[in-house]
Amino acid sequence: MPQINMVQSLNRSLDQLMAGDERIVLLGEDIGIDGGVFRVTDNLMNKYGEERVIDTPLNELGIIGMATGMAMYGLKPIAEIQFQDYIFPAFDQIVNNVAKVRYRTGGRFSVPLIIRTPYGGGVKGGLYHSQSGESYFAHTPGLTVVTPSNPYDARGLLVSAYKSNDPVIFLEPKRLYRAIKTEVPDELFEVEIGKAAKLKEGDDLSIITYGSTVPTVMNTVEKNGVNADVIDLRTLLPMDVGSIIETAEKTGRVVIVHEAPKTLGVGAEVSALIAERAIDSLRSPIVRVAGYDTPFPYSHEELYLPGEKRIMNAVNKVLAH
Amino acid sequence: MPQINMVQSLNRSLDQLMAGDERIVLLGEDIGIDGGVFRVTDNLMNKYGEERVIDTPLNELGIIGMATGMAMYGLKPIAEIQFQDYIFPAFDQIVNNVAKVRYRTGGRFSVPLIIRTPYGGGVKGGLYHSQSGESYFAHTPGLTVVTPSNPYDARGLLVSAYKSNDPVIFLEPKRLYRAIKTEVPDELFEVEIGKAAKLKEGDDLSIITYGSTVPTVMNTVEKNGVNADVIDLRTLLPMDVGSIIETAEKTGRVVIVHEAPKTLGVGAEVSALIAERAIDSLRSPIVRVAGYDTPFPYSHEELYLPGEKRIMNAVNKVLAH
Amino acid sequence: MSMVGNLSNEQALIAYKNAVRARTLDIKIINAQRQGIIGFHVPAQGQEMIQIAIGMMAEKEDLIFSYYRDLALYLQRGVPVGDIFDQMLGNSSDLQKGRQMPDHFSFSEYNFSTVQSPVGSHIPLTVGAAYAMRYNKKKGIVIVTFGDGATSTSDFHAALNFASVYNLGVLFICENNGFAISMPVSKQTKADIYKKGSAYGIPGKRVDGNDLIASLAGLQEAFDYVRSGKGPYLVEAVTYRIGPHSTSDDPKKYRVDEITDGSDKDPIRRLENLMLKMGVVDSNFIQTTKIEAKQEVDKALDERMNIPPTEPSSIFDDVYEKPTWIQEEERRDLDASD
Amino acid sequence: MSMVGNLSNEQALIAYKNAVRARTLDIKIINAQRQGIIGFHVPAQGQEMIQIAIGMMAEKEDLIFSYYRDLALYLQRGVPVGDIFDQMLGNSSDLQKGRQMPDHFSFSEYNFSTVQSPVGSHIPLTVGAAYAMRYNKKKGIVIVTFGDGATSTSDFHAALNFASVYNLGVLFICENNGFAISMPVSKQTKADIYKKGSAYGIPGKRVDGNDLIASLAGLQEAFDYVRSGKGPYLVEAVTYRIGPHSTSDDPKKYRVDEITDGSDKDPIRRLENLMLKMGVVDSNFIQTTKIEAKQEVDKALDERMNIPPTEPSSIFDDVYEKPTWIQEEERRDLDASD
Ligand SMILES: Cc1ncc(C[n+]2csc(CCOP(=O)(O)OP(=O)(O)O)c2C)c(N)n1
Ligand SMILES: Cc1ncc(C[n+]2csc(CCOP(=O)(O)OP(=O)(O)O)c2C)c(N)n1
Ligand SMILES: [Mg+2]
Ligand SMILES: [Mg+2]
Repeated sequence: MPQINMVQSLNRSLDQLMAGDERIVLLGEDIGIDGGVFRVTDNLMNKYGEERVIDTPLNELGIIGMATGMAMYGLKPIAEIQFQDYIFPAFDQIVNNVAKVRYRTGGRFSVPLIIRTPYGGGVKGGLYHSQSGESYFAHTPGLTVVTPSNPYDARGLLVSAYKSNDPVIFLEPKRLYRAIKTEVPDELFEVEIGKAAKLKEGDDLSIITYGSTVPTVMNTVEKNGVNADVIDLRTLLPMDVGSIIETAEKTGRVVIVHEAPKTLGVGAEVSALIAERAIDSLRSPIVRVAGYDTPFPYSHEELYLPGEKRIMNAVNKVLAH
Repeated sequence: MPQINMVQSLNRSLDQLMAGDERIVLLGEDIGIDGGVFRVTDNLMNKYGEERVIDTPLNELGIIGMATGMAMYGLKPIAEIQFQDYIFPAFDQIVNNVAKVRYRTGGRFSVPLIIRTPYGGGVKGGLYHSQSGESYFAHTPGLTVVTPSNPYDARGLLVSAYKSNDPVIFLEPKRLYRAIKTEVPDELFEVEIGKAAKLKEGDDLSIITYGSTVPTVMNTVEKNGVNADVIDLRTLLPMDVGSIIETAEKTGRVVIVHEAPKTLGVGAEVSALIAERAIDSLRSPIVRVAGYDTPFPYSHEELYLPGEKRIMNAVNKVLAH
Repeated sequence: MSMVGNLSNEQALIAYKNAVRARTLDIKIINAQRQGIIGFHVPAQGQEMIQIAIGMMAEKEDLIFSYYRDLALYLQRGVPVGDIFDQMLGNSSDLQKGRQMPDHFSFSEYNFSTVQSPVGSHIPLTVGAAYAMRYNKKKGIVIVTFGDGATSTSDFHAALNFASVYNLGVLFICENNGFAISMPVSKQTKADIYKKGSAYGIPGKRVDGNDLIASLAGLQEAFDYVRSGKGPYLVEAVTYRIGPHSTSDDPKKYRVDEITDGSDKDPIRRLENLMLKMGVVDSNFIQTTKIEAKQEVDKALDERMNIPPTEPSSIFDDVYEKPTWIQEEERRDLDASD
Repeated sequence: MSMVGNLSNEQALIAYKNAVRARTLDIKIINAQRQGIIGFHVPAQGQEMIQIAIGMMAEKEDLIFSYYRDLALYLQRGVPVGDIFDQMLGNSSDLQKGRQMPDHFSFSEYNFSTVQSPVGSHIPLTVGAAYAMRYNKKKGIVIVTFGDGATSTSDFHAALNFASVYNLGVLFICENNGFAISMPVSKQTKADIYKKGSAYGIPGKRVDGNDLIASLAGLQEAFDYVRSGKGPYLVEAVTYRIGPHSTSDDPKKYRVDEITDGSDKDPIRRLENLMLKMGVVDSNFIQTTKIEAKQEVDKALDERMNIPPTEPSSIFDDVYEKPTWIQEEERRDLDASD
């Protein structure tokens, strides 16, 4: 099997899904002739034509509104928002229509829509090309929120999102787009939504993370010989509460790592789930290592992002407790 | 002192603040001649004229964008969003401009803006007149988020929000608008932002809540003779971590009550703060009693809202542990 | 035989009957609201004629995205009064399972879409629906109604631009009833609404929405244009909201009523007078129509009021196709609190 | 003496010099970006003339909301090249403390507002700024620039409507450079941009933004209109983006360049040729101007490159006027991780 990166994995998966299902249409800014600013949709307009790969005017509300109408009336749209930072003009459509159409119609309508969008820092993008807004979506019932941390999961989660009849927010950690190559089978396969992955077994503590910070965590534990359970959540709504509680009960010590601001970041929910269900197993504080509670700065982004030092400080803190 | 309700308290406070500061302008839909659909701005257009009380076209992005420009250039705008459910069209302005202008300009500009908006259920308003979206704002650094639970705090917090040079999201629990009357001094006074209130001293457990569920909690503990510390957070960003930890350490048992959906509701952050800082004091799980993770239903809203039964189940659970 | 132009006497009679039924229903709902039987209502009084006209012009296969104030349109398109009451009561026969406030329907059997409260946010959906219809080579166009206030929303702007860029078959119809709650249209915009399409290369037309004949004539051109594949079209139907914005509103605070129920300017009265003058109906017929309408709505509400409410635990359904563990757990929590 | 119309020779010389400085600076930045000295750039090449014209027409007290591609406008309004470099390097002399990507300035000393990345989202702010100026009886108007793509945003729509409803002194100027990244304007909208104001009752005008004389003439009418208190006005300046959207973009994928740096259609070259023809300058002057510009920007970058970066812990400042306990605690966490 050849090794491919996440962009190639997504591109190939979109290509195969489109080949197999005429209902799939892509829409977004610069996704056509330009192939997307990160090249995830490269060459797909050439292959499937302008009717199925739709370059849109510059209005995210329009993109999501149009995609919602398509999804309600028989198509399977996959919308791209060029950067997650630019999804907010469509926030009303997402929160008030996409997430609520099935509910408000008593199931008469559904919105089987995938919204793909790159998120996170590490590309020197400053305030508006670096945000990690997953909490905004994971707090919204009706949405499903997933984020792959590697090319394999990118493919598997995209296929699962495609099979879902509910709207899926598909968050792509942009700094991992080309950072890692792995073997990815060329047949379509699924990575189940709602299931975390255990990336490493360990006894001393549990590190729970997802998306862009997964490689940082893995490198840190390997380099420092940390004997940790490492969990990659993969789905942020609904979270795999079983895996979270299992590892917390096993090790009794939990560190949560993510890039979004700490306050009400996804780590808050992970922590609260544990504090609600596994309190008697806890032998130390639950520590969150997260993006700082500031807008994402242009200078010093390497300090903003949770790195080895900060993760090890947390590991040592919970181990020493 | 006469007893007044929250609408009267807000109306009177706005009136007095406007009388004392010409920089204050109000803007929003139907706030002028109509006095606001909840009458919070009643009679103010009559008194201060159309230049200071501005009826706007139907576009929340426009309201917040305009208010932001006003705030950056010397005015003190107080914008009303008719229902918090309708704030999302302005979400990009709030997250990407209002919250970030000070930061991105290195402090060269600021946005001293108050955004008032009624939130929460209990008025048979269904999906789109009942939402409690505080988490969306409390996860956004740069914003300050407050919510009063009574006419006194409504006045004090409004005055503090007025004195702040940062943007404040001022969430008004609509079902408490006219439900409670209390004595409120007619001089302007402040309720400090970032400070919780302890509404009741107790030893067996702590109940932490805010806004619309405060009276429910108080009634429940009184009726059932629960020996609880009761904390009204009042500010949701930045939260009063000192008060939270103090009560958690004192009682060792915590129940959090709010109306927003549980997953990533403000309760998640409260729980995570405790699990991070007071783990050794905890003698039972931290239990959240919250709105369910569904859109807000029209039928059975009384079941959706956290009520006495559910609060007592949680109380009994943590006490029995 | 025809009353005026292409309008046959038979069509005119049906239109008139439906307008009367809609008005009667509206009044019935308001009374039921006052009695606490129904929670809320957004009256459609005054706007019946343009709504009836749309219903007459639309084909079965045309997809309609209506808004919350389109009662006459539903009736003209065949929706039974009972189904409307079920929704307004939120009972267990409500097709939407009691999830939404009154007036927020989703009568998909009659090729209506779904009504939401955030003003204007259905408009961009029409672009996608029209795209899907063309993509799947389905017959029909998409029709969307909305108020004058909605033309200020971002959704309106995005939708008109996208519909134009992709040359889609969407007929945008603004029911300009003069007010967005308390805001007169003169404070909503300084432009004529029907000209707003010019920002997108979309033609527009203003019609007298209080006159059935004028509405039909004006709509004809718009429907022809859109049906022929030329792209989207914007109609401004000038009408008037008789009465309050909703049962929570008191219009006395902000306006003097210009048209009142049953007055000479009332659009239903105008049609009535025309039909009388042309001898298409007599006062006996009018009398009977009104009585029958009253009987119909009285009977329907009586029937529907007795239908039990939805199951409490059903509030956890339809968040997703299948509830996640979160909804399942919360359902158990609810059961434990019963 | 005057070159054409009201344009004096002296003004023309300054305009030409600033255009050359802007072009030279732009090229310098791109080279610095290739060498890893500067992180990113959005070139303004090709758009200098309309920007210079705006700078010439604007009074000091006029407030300008520029966008990320307005390099020549800053220079014409007096911003020193060094300050621009400080921002682009994000060093400790950067007035914004290194918080934003290159090209996102806030030169308030020169009465500029603040630049953000989300396209169009500065436009509604102009409404509030203009309102505040009128409210406080300040002199001056508000000028806002943005691209053709920005006219599709919801922000554009809201801003034009609000500005019109309150009859505010906002001059909206679209720098239509033909593309929004890869999207040609023909796919962005089917209407002429300068006509988009008609949806709001706002007059509009198209000017040749690649020609200084035409730009000045066209802008005159617009400025006069707005200054006289008649309300907002929309200008579409037709220009052309020479080169890529940004240093991350490869335009070969989606277009054939129609105007290139230094070619006969290059707007700076056009001015140069005109001035030569009219004898206002000779080739010697042109030579010297270019050399001086090169020297200026080379020297400025050399100087500014040596300025140390901002303090790491400063990333916690300016979230609020005073950091909350959260930022203070996180600042200690950062120190502990150093
Ligand atoms: C986005 C949004 N903002 C505010 C409201 C509150 N609201 C409900 S109806 C309405 C006025 C709508 O006026 P118009 O579009 O003219 O329709 P009409 O009610 O007159 O038929 C307003 C402001 C809302 N529902 N949605
Ligand atoms: C809301 C938003 N969506 C998408 C983007 C990504 N983006 C940056 S610039 C740009 C094109 C802007 O085109 P135009 O307005 O014509 O200005 P130009 O860059 O051509 O000067 C896009 C899509 C963004 N910055 N903001
Ligand atoms: Mg109206
Ligand atoms: Mg452009």
